[in-house]
Amino acid sequence: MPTLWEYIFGALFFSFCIIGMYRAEKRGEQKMKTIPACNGIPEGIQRSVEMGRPVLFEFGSIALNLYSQYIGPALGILNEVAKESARLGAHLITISFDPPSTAIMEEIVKNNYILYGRTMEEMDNRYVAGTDRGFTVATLAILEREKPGAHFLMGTTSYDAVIVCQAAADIGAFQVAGAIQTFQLPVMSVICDYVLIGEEFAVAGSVFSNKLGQLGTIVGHDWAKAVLVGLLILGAILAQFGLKIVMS
Amino acid sequence: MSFVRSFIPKIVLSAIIVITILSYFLGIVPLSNGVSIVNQYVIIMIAFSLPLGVINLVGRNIKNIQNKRQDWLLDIAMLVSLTVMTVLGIFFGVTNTIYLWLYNNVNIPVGAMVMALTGLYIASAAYRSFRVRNLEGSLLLVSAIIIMLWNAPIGAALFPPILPIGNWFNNYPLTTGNRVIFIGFALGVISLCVRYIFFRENITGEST
Amino acid sequence: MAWEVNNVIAAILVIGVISIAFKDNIFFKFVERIFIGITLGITLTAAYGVIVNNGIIPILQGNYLVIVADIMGLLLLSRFSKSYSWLSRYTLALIVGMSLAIFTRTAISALIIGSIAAVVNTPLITNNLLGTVSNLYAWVGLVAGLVYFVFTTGGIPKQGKPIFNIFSRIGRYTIMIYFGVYFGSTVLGRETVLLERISFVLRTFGIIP
Amino acid sequence: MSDVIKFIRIPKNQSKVIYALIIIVMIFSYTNPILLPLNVDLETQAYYNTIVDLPAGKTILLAFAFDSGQWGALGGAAIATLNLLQTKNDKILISPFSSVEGGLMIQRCLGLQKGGYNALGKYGVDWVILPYGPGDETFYAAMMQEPNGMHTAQGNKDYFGTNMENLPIMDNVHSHKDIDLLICIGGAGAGHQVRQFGVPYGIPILVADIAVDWAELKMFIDNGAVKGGIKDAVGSAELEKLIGIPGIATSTVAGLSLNHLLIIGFIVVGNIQYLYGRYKKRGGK
Repeated sequence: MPTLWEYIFGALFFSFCIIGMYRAEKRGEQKMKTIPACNGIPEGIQRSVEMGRPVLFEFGSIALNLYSQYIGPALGILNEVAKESARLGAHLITISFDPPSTAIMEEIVKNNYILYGRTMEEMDNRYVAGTDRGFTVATLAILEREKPGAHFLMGTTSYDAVIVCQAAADIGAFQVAGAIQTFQLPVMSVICDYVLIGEEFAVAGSVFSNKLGQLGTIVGHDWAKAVLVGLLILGAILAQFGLKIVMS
Repeated sequence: MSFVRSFIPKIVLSAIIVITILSYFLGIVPLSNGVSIVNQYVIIMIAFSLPLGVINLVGRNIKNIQNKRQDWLLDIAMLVSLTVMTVLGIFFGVTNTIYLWLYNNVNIPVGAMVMALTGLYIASAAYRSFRVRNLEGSLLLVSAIIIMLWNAPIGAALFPPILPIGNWFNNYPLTTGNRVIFIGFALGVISLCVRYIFFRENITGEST
Repeated sequence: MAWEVNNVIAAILVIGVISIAFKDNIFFKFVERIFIGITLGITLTAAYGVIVNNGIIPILQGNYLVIVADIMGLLLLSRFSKSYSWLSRYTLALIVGMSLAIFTRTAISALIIGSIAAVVNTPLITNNLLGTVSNLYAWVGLVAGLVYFVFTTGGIPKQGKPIFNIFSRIGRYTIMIYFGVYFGSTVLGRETVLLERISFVLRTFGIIP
Repeated sequence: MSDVIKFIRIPKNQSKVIYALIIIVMIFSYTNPILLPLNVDLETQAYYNTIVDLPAGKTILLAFAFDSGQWGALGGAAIATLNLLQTKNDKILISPFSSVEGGLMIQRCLGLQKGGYNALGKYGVDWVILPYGPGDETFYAAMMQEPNGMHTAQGNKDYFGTNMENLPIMDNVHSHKDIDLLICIGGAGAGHQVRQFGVPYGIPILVADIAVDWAELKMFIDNGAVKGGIKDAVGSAELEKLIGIPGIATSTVAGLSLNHLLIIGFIVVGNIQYLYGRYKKRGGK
């Protein structure tokens, strides 16, 4: 059974996102802090096109049906990568190891290729292995043989991040990585050119879409954090006098 | 027609998220049971959808073989090992001796070595990336070295104060960073759910 | 133990995998193809088991709801047809929606309340210096980290105010220290796995007992 | 200064050199294990003291509950424990707990202990190997039961199928009353040992386990349910140090230490190169 605080935070934070959404649409504008890593994606694709090398996009060795909380935010980012690749005429390779990921990647790339008049034969969505370790080996093989100019690793929480990011750095690929969970963020931040850290990864898709409705929900993030910071300040003051906020 | 093609799937997505979340918060037991049953069915869906992946992979290999692309002989080796393993597994069962031999003497040792590659690549990452370029880079570097000395069995013997220092770094900076990322993580999935529920974002990312 | 046939074969394949770190070579390509083929065979065998035991037998025993799951799975195969590939959107919506929502509903308790409850009741000033420094780090680090991830300048924490910028910068530093500590702590686990694999190869060729 | 920098300048293909150095150092640490200084934890010391302080003539149940995948972490602890038990004249009952591979690990460790396979004394009189019984906790409970669980639960036979009547060591071993110490190598934390041996019968327990399960084991040690503990390869190396016989854990841990020092060395060299490059770019400022 959910606790009292779960109901309070749940109701507050969901409604903050909803209010922020309608507010932004009514006002017709929504200011956003620039996220440096978001500029990395067009830059990487541009570089690849100039060098005549492919662009590689992957979620990492995690499956869609088990980890949509990690892959969900990456769908908006893949949409941007597909749009830029279609627009600039890059050879975009997407790789996956579970059929739902293959299907959803193909759908997103197809929608954007149609938009920019690219043919279906130019699409290169690959199912490369059956297990996470097979996927890691297959990714290594692609990096070594097809030498992509840009490598985008979005969402993974698994050990393969160390291997594929460092192997891509060894072949000189431009890398933008991102994850919403902690596990591989340190390694990504040390190796890659740009990293979308936690919440940045969560909102990047909306920033790319530039739609007011999506940007408005990000205001909900900030109001929620304001509430939490207020709670922390209140808690610190009370704690100094030995009083406690009961929160199990 | 686009109503059925793209609008109804959005309704399905929105409804599933609302039902699953509300069943937890409102404690509607039959709804929760329904959600968990459907969740078990997802495993069945994945199994039925596997041909999508296998045909994608095998098709690519066959094209390589027909066009005699580089290493096409090895693509034949992959198709042979795939066929052998699948036929043995399905028609002779997972207790078949050859299946078990391949499982124990190829799948497990090679799989363990794939994970062990992290031991090599993390060292190169440490060398190439830790630079005292600026204050942030220096903080990253110093804290990493403290924890590595604290973890290395010889660390405490070489430099005894590393134990209390390492413990402090493992207790405060590590948990503080976790909390910051966790809160951002939770807010991220909440706003993503809101965008899906109110049709502001679509999983197939149409650029309309 | 040394020079056992099975282990020698496994050790040779292990050396094939290590070789990719140096240069792509025919030996690695062979190991890669065989390994991917075998792992996919294992996945197909497991999937066959699920299809028969969970997807077909229950139907024969009267659980007709399972037919819906079978059909939803087959809908993903619509990707092969140009005109009917939109059918797969229903299955994708179900998979993404279900997995995301099941996680999100408990995320508030596990991630938010779990993080805030650990810090909200800690007094910043204590009777000993180390306690005070530690509590201050935990509190300021968390608040500054949250301030660092503020995105909408039009939101409540007005960007540009000195206090806001100071906390945002402190937040950036605490995240960098966090990444350093986390990176340092993963090195031990990664190297232990590699050590075990190398000791396996050495033991197989009788170089060590 | 610049020739020194040039000397340590790593050629263009830097990663390949680093990978080679990592592998060479690891092989070196195994082929000639070197005794690096090592800090002995309290839990390892308690594990060692509990065995040393046990009076002669007692009966010890030594359980093997790990498989070949955990050999790197626990093989050293198993062999070091056998070497320590050689110095005692207690009765040793070796049992493959909760792992089909336990029997294989027992054979391997007996062969690698100091003095070889029969170093523990006369088989059937000083020590015996009991058969593997499936069922985890239900099997342990059956073994401990009065009046004769130690015989009936094992089918009255030892690991090799010999009848227990022909094994003098089993004459006065019948149930929990006759077990004076349980040592468990491996075993996923210590939960089932505490539940089946500690709480019901008060048998003192020692556990060696992998790093992943250390948090749970440490909790049992702190609340006294377990007397002492070995933490993965590092704890095994500490036990080898206490016994004075360096083994595979010492070389694994030496490999870990050298490896960590090597990576720290890489970081230092990388920064010297970087700062020297920046120094040259700014014309010696």
